[in-house]
Amino acid sequence: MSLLPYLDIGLALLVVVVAVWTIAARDLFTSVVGYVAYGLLLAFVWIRLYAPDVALTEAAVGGGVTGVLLITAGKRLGALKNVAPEAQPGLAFRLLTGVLAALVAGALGAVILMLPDPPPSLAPEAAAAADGAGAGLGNPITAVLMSYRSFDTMLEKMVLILAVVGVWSVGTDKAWGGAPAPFRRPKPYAPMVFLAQMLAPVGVLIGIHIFWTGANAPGGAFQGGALLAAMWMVTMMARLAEPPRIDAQWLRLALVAGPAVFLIAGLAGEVVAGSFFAYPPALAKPIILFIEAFMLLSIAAALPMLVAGPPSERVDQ
Amino acid sequence: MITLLDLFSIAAISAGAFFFFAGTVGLLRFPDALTRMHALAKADNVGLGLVALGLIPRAESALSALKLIVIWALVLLSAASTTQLIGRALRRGPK
Amino acid sequence: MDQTQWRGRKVTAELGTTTPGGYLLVLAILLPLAGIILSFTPGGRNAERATLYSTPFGFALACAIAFHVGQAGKPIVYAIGGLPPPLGIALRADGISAVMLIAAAVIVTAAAFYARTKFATPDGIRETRSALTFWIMLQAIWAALTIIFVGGDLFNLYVALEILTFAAVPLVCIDGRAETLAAALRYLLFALFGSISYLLGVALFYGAHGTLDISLLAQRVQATPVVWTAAALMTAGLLAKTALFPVHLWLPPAHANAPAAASAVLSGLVVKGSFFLTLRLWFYVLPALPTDNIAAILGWLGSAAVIVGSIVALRQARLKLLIAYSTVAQIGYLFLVFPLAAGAHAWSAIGWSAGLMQVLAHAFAKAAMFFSAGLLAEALGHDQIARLGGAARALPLTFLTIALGGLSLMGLPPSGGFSAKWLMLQASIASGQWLWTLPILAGSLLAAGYVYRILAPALSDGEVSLELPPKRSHEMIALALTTIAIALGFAPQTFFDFLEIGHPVAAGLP
Amino acid sequence: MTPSVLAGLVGATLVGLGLYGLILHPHPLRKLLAFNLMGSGVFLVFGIVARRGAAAGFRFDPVPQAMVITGIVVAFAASALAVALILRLSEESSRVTLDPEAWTKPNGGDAK
Repeated sequence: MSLLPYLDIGLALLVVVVAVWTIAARDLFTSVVGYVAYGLLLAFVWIRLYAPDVALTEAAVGGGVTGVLLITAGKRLGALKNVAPEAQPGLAFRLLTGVLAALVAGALGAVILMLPDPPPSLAPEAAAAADGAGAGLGNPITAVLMSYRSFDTMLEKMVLILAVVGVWSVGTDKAWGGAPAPFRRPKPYAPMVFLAQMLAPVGVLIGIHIFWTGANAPGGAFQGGALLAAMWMVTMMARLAEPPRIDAQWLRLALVAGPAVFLIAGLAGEVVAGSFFAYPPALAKPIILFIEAFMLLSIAAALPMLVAGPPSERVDQ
Repeated sequence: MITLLDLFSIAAISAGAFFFFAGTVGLLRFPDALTRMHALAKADNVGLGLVALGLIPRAESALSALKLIVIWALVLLSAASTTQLIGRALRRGPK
Repeated sequence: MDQTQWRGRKVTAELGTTTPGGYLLVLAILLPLAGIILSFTPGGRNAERATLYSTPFGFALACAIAFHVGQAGKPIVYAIGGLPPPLGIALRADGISAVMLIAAAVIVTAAAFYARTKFATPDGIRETRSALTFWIMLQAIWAALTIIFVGGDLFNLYVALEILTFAAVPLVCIDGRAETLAAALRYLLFALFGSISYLLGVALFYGAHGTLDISLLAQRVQATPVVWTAAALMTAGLLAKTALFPVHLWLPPAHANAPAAASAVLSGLVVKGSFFLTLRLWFYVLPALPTDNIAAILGWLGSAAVIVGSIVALRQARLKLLIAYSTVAQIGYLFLVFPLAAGAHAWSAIGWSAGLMQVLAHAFAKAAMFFSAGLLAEALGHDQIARLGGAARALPLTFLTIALGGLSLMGLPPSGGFSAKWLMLQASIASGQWLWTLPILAGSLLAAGYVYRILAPALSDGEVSLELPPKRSHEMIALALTTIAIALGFAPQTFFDFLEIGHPVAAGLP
Repeated sequence: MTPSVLAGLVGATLVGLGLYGLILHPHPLRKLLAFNLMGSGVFLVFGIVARRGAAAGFRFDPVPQAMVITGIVVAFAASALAVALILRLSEESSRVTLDPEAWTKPNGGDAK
C-alpha cells in the first residue's frame, strides 16, 4: 500500500546514476560537482537504513566538508592550467578493468544476498551492557564509540592529528610556521559576508546542540564538530576570519585536546575503574560528555585545517 | 475524524507541493541559468514555507514547531546566498 | 544453543579476559601515542626529545611483554575497558607478537639515533618542517606497528593500518621534490585501495559472524562464499600494502626516495605490518579452512616477486633503488610461508619458523643496508653504482655493513637469511613440494649477483673524494643492526619454540 | 525488495564503479573521487549489516554503524592528505602523473 518501496528504488537508481556520472564525466570539475551531489543523496540512503547518526556524519563530513575540499582542489588545479592532458587508456585495458570491476561488484552483490539468516548481531550485547559500561547513554552509537570501542575512537582522533601534520608537511620549508592560504577571493563579497554573519551564530548553536543531545539522541561529537568546522570555514570564506598560523599554540592545543583528554581518561580508568578505558558506572555519562567536549573542539579545529592545506608563503610578509 | 487543523495542514502542504512542482517545471523549461535559478529559489522557498506551515499544527511541542520555522529560515538564507553567488559567477562568465 | 555458540563462550573466557602482564600491551601502544601528543603541542625540539626519551621505555616494555609471554607459555591478553569481546576490544600478544615488538623497538630506536643529525632542529630556529614531520611520523609508525602486532580485533587493526599509512606517506616526500611527491601520492593511493578493500572484508566478516575478534572468528568461520569473499578482499588489500608482485610498483620509488632513516623503517618494518596481518588472517582467523589453493597462489606470487624483483634489482643504476627492488624480492620469500607452513603437518612448524626468521633477518639486514646507503650517498654526494670505484677503501665500515647485510640477503651461512632459506628448503623437501626450492635457490643466486654488483666496483681501484665523512656512530648503528641479522643465524631452538607460542596449529585447534 | 537488500546492491555497484575509476582514471584527483565512491559503497555494506542486525529493541546493530562513522572521518582525512599532495605536485611539476617511468628513466638522478 505504501509508496516507500518505489521511493527507495528511485533513490537507489538516482544514487547509482549520479555515481556513474561522477566516474564517467569528461572533465574534472563536473565530476567533482557530481560527487558532492552524490554525498548528499547518500545521506538519504542512510536515513532509510535507520542510521540517522551516520546520515548526519555523511551529510556533514562525507558531503559537506569533503565537497569543499574537492571543489577547492578542482578550482586550484583548473587555475594552474599546466596540467598536461593525460593519455587515455586503451580500449582493451578499459574492457579488462570493466570486467574486473563487474566481477567484483557481482560477487559482492551475490555474497550480500547470501548473508546468514537470522543475522548475527551485537545489539543484544549492547543492550545488556547499557547498564554498565554504557550507563546513562540513550544513544547506543555513542555508547559504542565512547565506551565499548572507545579505543578505536581515540586512535581515530590520532589519525586526524597525523593527517594535519601530513598535510602541513607537504608545504615548503620557507612557509613553515605560517598560515595556510586564505580560502577565497581577495576581496570579501557582501552576500558571502552576510551569510557568514547570519549563519555562523545559528550554526554554532546547532552544532553544540547536536553534540549535547548526542548522548541520548542521534548526534554527538563527530556531527556537532563537523558543523562547528563548517561554520569556521564559512567565516574564513567570507574573510571574516583568516586561517591561523600553524605554530599558534592555541591551535595546536585545540587539535590535540580531544585525543589527549581521551588518553588521560583511558589511563585514569585503570585507577578508578580497574581497567584502561573503563569508566566507573556511576560517572560514565559525565566523563564521556567531558571527553566528547574536547573531541568536539579537536574536530572543529582539525577539519578546517585539513581543508585549508599546508602553510603558504603568500600570506607571510 | 478530520479536524479543521488537519484540513489546514492538508491544504498548506498540497499548496507547498504545487509550488515545488512549479519550481521544478521552471528548472526544466526555462531557457538559461539565471531564469532557472529564479524559478527554483522563489518557488521552492514558498513551497517549503507552506509545507513547514502545514506541519506546525502537527508538531509535538512548541520546540519542534520552532525548529520547523528555523529550518525554513535557514533554507531561505542559504538559497538567497547561493543564488547570489551563482549569479555573480555567471555574470563574470566562465573562466 | 549449538556447538559453535558454546565453543565461542569458552574462547571468550580463555582469550577474552585480561591475563597477568596484559596491561603492558596497552602501555606499549599508549607510549608512542603520548609521545606524538607531547611532540606536536609544544613542537620544535620537543618532538626529537619525546622520541629519543620514549624509545628505551618502548624497548623495555617489549622485553617485558616477551618475558610474560615466555613465562606463561601462552598469549597474554588485555580486554580494553574490562569488556571482553565480542562487544569490547581485546589485545593479545603471542610469541610472534613479542618478537616483532622487540624488532620494531630496536629498529625504531636505531633509526631515531641515526636520524638525529639530519633531522635536528638547528639552533635559533624554533621548529622546522622536516624535523617535526619526521619525529612525529616515526613515533606514529611505531604506535601503528605495536597495535598491528598485538591487536585482536579486525576493525581496530584497520585503524592501525590507516595510522601506518598516514605516517609512512609524508616520510616518503619529506624532501618535497616533485619526484618524491609523485612517489608518495602513488603510495597513498595504493595504500588507500588496500585499506578500503580490507575494510570491505571486515564488513562481510561481521555480517556473517557478528564479531571481529580474531579468536572468536577462528571458532565461528566456516567455508562459506561470504567468508571466502571476505578473506579474498582482505588479502588483496593487504597484498597491495605489502607490495607483493604484481602490485609492487609503488614501492621502489617510495622507498628509494625517502631519507635513509625513513627508508630503513619503511622497508624493514612498515611492509612487514601488512604482511603480519596477512599471516594473522590465514593462520589465526582461518586455520580451519582448506586453504591449499590459496596458499599455492600466494606462493606463486611470492616466487614471481623473488625472480622479478631480483632481476630488476640487478639492472638498477642507483644503489638505493637496487636495495628497494631487493625488498620486492625479499618480500616474495615471505609469501612462501603460506604453502610451506599450511596445515598441521610435521613440516608446517619448519615452514613457520622459516617465514618468521625471514621477516626478522630481512628487517634488520635491510634497515642496515638503507642506513649504509644513506651514509654513502652523503659521503660521496651521489649513489650511482657505476661511480663507486674505490669507495670501499674510503668507507670500510659502511661497506662491511653492506657486505654482511648482503650475506644475509643471499642466504649464506652464518646469518638469519641463511637460516630462513635453509628452513624453507627443508620444509619444501619434507612436504614434497619440490617446486618451491627453485625460486628459493634462484633468488639466492640473483641476490648474490646484485650484492656483487655493489661490492665489485667499490672494492676495485679508484679515487673517491669524500664530501663529508660519515660519523662513526652512524656507521656503528648500521653495523649493529646487520650484526643482529647475522646473529639470528645462531638462534637456539628455544627461540623457535618461543615463536610457536599461541600459534593455532601448534595449539591443536581444528 | 527490502531497503537493506537494495542498499546492499547499491553498495556492491558503487564498489565496482569506484574500483573501475580507481584503476582507469589517469588523473589522481579522479582516482581520489573513485576511491571515495568505493569507500561509500563499503560503508553501505556496513549499513546493511547493521540494519539486518536489528534486535533486542534496537532497529539496527549499533556496532557497525559506529564503525561507519569512524570510517567516514578516516576517509576524509585520507582525502585531505591526497589533495594536499596533488596540489603540491601540480605546483612543482607541469605533469600531474603517477607514472614512475616519467620520473626514474633518464639516468636515474642522484640520491640527494
